[in-house]
Amino acid sequence: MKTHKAKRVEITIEAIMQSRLTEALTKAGVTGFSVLPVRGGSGRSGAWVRAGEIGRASGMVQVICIIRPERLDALLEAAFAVVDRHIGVVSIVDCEVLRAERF
Amino acid sequence: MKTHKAKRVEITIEAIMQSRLTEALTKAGVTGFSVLPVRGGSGRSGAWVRAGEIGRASGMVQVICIIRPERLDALLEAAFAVVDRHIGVVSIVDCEVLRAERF
Amino acid sequence: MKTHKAKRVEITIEAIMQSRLTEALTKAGVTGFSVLPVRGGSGRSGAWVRAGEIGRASGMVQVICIIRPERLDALLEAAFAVVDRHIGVVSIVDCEVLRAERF
Amino acid sequence: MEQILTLATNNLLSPIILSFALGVAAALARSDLSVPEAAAKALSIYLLFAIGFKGGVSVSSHGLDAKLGLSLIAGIILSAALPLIAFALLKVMTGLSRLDAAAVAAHYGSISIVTFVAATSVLESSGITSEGYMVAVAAAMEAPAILSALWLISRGGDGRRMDSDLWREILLNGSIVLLVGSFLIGWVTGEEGLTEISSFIVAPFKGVLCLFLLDMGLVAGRGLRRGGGVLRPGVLAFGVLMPLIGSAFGLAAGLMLGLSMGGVALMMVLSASASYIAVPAAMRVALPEADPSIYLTLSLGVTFPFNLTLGIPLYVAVASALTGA
Amino acid sequence: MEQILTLATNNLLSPIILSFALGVAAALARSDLSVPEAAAKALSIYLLFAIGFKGGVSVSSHGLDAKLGLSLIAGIILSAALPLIAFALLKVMTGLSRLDAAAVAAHYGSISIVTFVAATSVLESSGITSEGYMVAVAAAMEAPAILSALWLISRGGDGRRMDSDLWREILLNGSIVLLVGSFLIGWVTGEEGLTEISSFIVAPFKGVLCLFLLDMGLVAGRGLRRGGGVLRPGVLAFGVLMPLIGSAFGLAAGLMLGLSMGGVALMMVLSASASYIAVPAAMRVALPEADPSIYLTLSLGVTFPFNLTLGIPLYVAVASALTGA
Amino acid sequence: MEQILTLATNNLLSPIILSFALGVAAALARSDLSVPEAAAKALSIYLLFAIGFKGGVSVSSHGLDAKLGLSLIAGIILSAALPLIAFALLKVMTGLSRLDAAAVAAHYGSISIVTFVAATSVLESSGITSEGYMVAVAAAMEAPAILSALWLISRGGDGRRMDSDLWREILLNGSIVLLVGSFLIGWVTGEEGLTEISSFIVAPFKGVLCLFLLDMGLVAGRGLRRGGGVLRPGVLAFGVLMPLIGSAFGLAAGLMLGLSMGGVALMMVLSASASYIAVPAAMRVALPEADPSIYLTLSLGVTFPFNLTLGIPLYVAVASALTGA
Ligand SMILES: Nc1ncnc2c1ncn2[C@@H]1O[C@H](COP(=O)(O)O)[C@@H](O)[C@H]1O
Ligand SMILES: Nc1ncnc2c1ncn2[C@@H]1O[C@H](COP(=O)(O)O)[C@@H](O)[C@H]1O
Ligand SMILES: Nc1ncnc2c1ncn2[C@@H]1O[C@H](COP(=O)(O)O)[C@@H](O)[C@H]1O
Ligand code: NA
Ligand code: NA
Ligand code: NA
Repeated sequence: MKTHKAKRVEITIEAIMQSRLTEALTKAGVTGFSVLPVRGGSGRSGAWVRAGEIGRASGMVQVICIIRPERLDALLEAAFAVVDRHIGVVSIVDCEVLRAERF
Repeated sequence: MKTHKAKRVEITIEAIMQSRLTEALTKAGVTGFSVLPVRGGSGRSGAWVRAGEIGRASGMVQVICIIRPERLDALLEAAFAVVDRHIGVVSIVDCEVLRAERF
Repeated sequence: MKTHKAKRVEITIEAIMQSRLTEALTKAGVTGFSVLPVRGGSGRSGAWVRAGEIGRASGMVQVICIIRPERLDALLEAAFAVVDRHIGVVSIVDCEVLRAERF
Repeated sequence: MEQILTLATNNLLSPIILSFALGVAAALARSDLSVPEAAAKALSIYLLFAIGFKGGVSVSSHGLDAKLGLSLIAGIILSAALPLIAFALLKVMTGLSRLDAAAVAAHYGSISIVTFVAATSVLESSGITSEGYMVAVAAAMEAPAILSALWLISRGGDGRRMDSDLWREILLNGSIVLLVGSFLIGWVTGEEGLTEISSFIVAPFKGVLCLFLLDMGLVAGRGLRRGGGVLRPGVLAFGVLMPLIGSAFGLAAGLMLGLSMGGVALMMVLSASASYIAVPAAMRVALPEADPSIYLTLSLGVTFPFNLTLGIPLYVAVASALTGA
Repeated sequence: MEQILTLATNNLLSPIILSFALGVAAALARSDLSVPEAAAKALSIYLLFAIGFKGGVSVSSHGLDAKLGLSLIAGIILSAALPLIAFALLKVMTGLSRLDAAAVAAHYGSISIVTFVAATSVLESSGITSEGYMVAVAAAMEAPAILSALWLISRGGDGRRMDSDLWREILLNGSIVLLVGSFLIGWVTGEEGLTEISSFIVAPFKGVLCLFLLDMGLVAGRGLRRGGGVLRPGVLAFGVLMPLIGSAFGLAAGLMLGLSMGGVALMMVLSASASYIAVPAAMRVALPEADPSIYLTLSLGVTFPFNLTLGIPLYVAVASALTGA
Repeated sequence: MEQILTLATNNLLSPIILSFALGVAAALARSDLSVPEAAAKALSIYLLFAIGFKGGVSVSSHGLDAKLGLSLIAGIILSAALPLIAFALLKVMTGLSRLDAAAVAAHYGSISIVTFVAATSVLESSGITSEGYMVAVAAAMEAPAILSALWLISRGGDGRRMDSDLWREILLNGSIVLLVGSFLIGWVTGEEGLTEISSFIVAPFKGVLCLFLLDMGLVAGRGLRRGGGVLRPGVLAFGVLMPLIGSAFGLAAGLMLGLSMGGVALMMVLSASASYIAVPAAMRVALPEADPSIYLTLSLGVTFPFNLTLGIPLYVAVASALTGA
């Protein structure tokens, strides 16, 4: 089938920062994203699991955006402004998408 | 280690369509997939979160299939037939896998 | 923005093996990973869903590691030693990351 | 009239309604208060199990009323017929497309089980009894409206297949199965079964309902905040008018069947209420092009609160006036 | 015989069993009814906490019976020995591989705590008391069977290391820790502690058990639908025969220990029941090549329903006949 | 003194504390026992709803005390002032950086609602009543401490903007909204409302608290296992000393306000307790460079258990001695 080049950006960020990130993305013209739960993890700031937690201070989520390649830079700049002082990981992968008109 | 070329297809689709999609994939010869929960997201049809919802009309899931490159087209056609009239996103990434005999 | 080459490794493994895997990864020098829940799936060993389950014998999780390319082999060997006799899937994707000093 | 006002005030100041209001207010104020999805589902399972079980026990105690069969048929007819009226009304009152109008119409033929639960709890507080099999009628009214809506669309030349999967999904919908299943369990085990588990399904029932309505308020408030804009005045007016029309049909059916005062009130409530579980899910599958933010916001954000706050006391008052009880 | 039939009928028509049946039926009919994983786990935590606590309180009230120690030892021996019998039987009755047979055998030495819970609730309904420390015996019987199974495999030349992680995982398994922990808490706080929380752990207990069994029914039904095919007649027969054999050993142990009638019945139930939490998890780690669909379907889809419906009344009747109570 | 010891022993051997201890022990032993996140959140929603509601009902029964306003103001002042003392103390006792010290200080000005809930349950067991509006005071004390901490940092030249989003997040924090909302609902519906739902929010309350504390124990134990190492002796000592200092200020405030003995005790408890929900979340946003393992481990792993086990009985005893009740 006909596919189109795009970028898949995956931002693992503290749950508490999620709304700030998605607002920044929206402002930067990102038209779609999905938020995945993360159960636990480990990094330079230690290990964590969400099980049994009621507070919102611990734990990360994954925000996944698929965008046209030409919009990548705007997205990264917006994301970086939010994650800058925070923990978390931003990764970018080349991908192909169906229905390019949606991005 | 020895790795083998494959494709990673990620289909973000309405939760209510999940079984229809996986059945179509199975019919198209896809031998394995995993379904990831999605907590929320945003797109052309608006923003949503799953928290507190009991109905099955809102919310998406991610179906991830790793397949041999030569099977990609069959998979995409099967997936497209299901998602066609529906919202959601299909993306494809080149990947490498261990234990190629499994795909 | 300035990005750096890295590898995104996604290991879908039985939930019960998660701690063994992450310990092995840590021993192999992997400094960070995230664990995503999986709701259900299907493979050569049959189909499964987590809904309603209280036992720990069924179900998979996804462990995602983003690492520098030069560490890939050590990671794969460590992962393979754990998943070898077990079900599950290991896939590797080329990616770019921000803030390379974190990996 | 005075009775209606008293009932309405009592109702408005009950913990149940106030919990719903708290949820709506918190969502509109963008508080991060939220009930986890798993907890909300667990609460709904509890409520369905309890209400079904108690209905079954009541049938087992009062013997099988000959009217059960007729009431089921009446419910099915109401569910199938109300969407036609709703559709006609929508065409007149609003500028909705055929597709959106049909989707909305389906919701108003079908029922909202929480509205039903809230109504039984109001009846109980007022010491009014009702036919236990009304839960079965509720279950029977879930699906027919969907067929009517699809028929409305196919008449417009836009062929939609009801594939057999969709059929099974609608009829074996989790909430129907649980409601009917626990109704049967209650029926079989009777008062004795109820005694065994009443400190679980009777005593804490209202409190659980409060938390559940808190959650419904949060979801409804969130929907209004996001989707409120899509509702033009005509659509909004429909969301308040249609339950009144529905309740009138329910009233007629209840009186014709000779139901008790509580039974008539519940028949009105069922007819007046709009689905927000079974029908939206079916619409997402069968009419994916219809806009969910219209039907979900209307059903959950307008009609549900209307019925909960003003509708139920009104229907109870009317039923009480007309059954002369 | 008549007593067995009455007990069995009463049992079959209790809300608990009917809830399980509803779950199985819904799953087989492919309804989308499901209990969220988090809710199912929460229910199981509640049940373990409540049953452990009540056992501890009962020990604190009746003083420390000298038989506690002996009962624990008997439980451990039963758990370790039954897999050997099960394994031999499987070799005779079925064509399962050594690995699959050993994995299945481990399940039958270990225990199912829900079966135990259901049995205590049947005993309570019949006004039969039992030794409070039977919960401790249940906990003690969880793990030894796993060792026996691994020993069976290693005898076959196929060396399996029980790494220390696995040891810790099995012995500090969440359900063992919660059961033993709440048993100790109940013991320490006694009747006074029970009074404080009895409206939480006693009153709603049976109702919670209904919802939990609804969920177990859904999971079991789903397992049967998917994995039912792998169960050849021989394996199926084993799933019904082995609990009877196990219960006979439990009976002998209970009588030798001089337990009360309720205690004997519970010892039979423990011996007859098959694990579906601790052992499957251990097997996935230690014997990943064994086929889970065999042991899970057999334990949860065949033996659990058998014990729940027919087994428990039978064991109670036999215990009552032979203890002459 | 003897009274303190008796209270402390009773307290230590209550099911509530023992459940917490079980959780800590299980986590330290690396058991896989865990309460699902959704279940833990559901328990906390229940507790907040119940405690708020009961507080409101109590206000509605005893009339609006003129001291409510003064108590709220006292609470706000305490919450804002205690971080300054905590910060000074941390600078003296520990080698924490300004940032970490300010972050820790914020926690000790704010409050822990579970500590409050546990204290009310100890008071109830001892038949001591207290002002219903103390729940409102608790809510009022959540946020001011955060401002003080940010002010401490900005004084150090390190400018931090409190963006308006953060403001809204803190003030409309889910737990504040639920607590205040259910307080108002209880106030409006009064005893009548309580009667309707007391078998849900009163009867099972302590039992639910047990399960919640089991979960808190698991989380605290896990925190100690992972983060215990970061706590130097000075920091540890602070975690025990600061609650005592806080309670002294709470005592002074309570006596000056002329609160009842129960009210004074609760004011002490609030001042002594350290936040582990609202403040940590705010710190992650506003001071991301501060180390969460310090403030979380200290608040949840040290001060919370200290207050729960020894603090509460001590504060109650002191309040009782000084109010002469
Ligand atoms: N290399 C990585 N791969 C995947 N996830 C990571 C990685 N590094 C960090 N994370 C996630 O981000 C969180 C914070 O990481 P850190 O900032 O390194 O403490 C971790 O707990 C993980 O959930
Ligand atoms: N570009 C995107 N990247 C990631 N997820 C997306 C994207 N667009 C849409 N989605 C997901 O798909 C859902 C439906 O999208 P849409 O059809 O655009 O309304 C959204 O709510 C997201 O969860
Ligand atoms: N090709 C695949 N793509 C994605 N996930 C897979 C794939 N194969 C297997 N899985 C996941 O791994 C589990 C075990 O697979 P298997 O070992 O093939 O039974 C499945 O139930 C899926 O959750
Ligand atoms: Na209706
Ligand atoms: Na057994
Ligand atoms: Na404080």
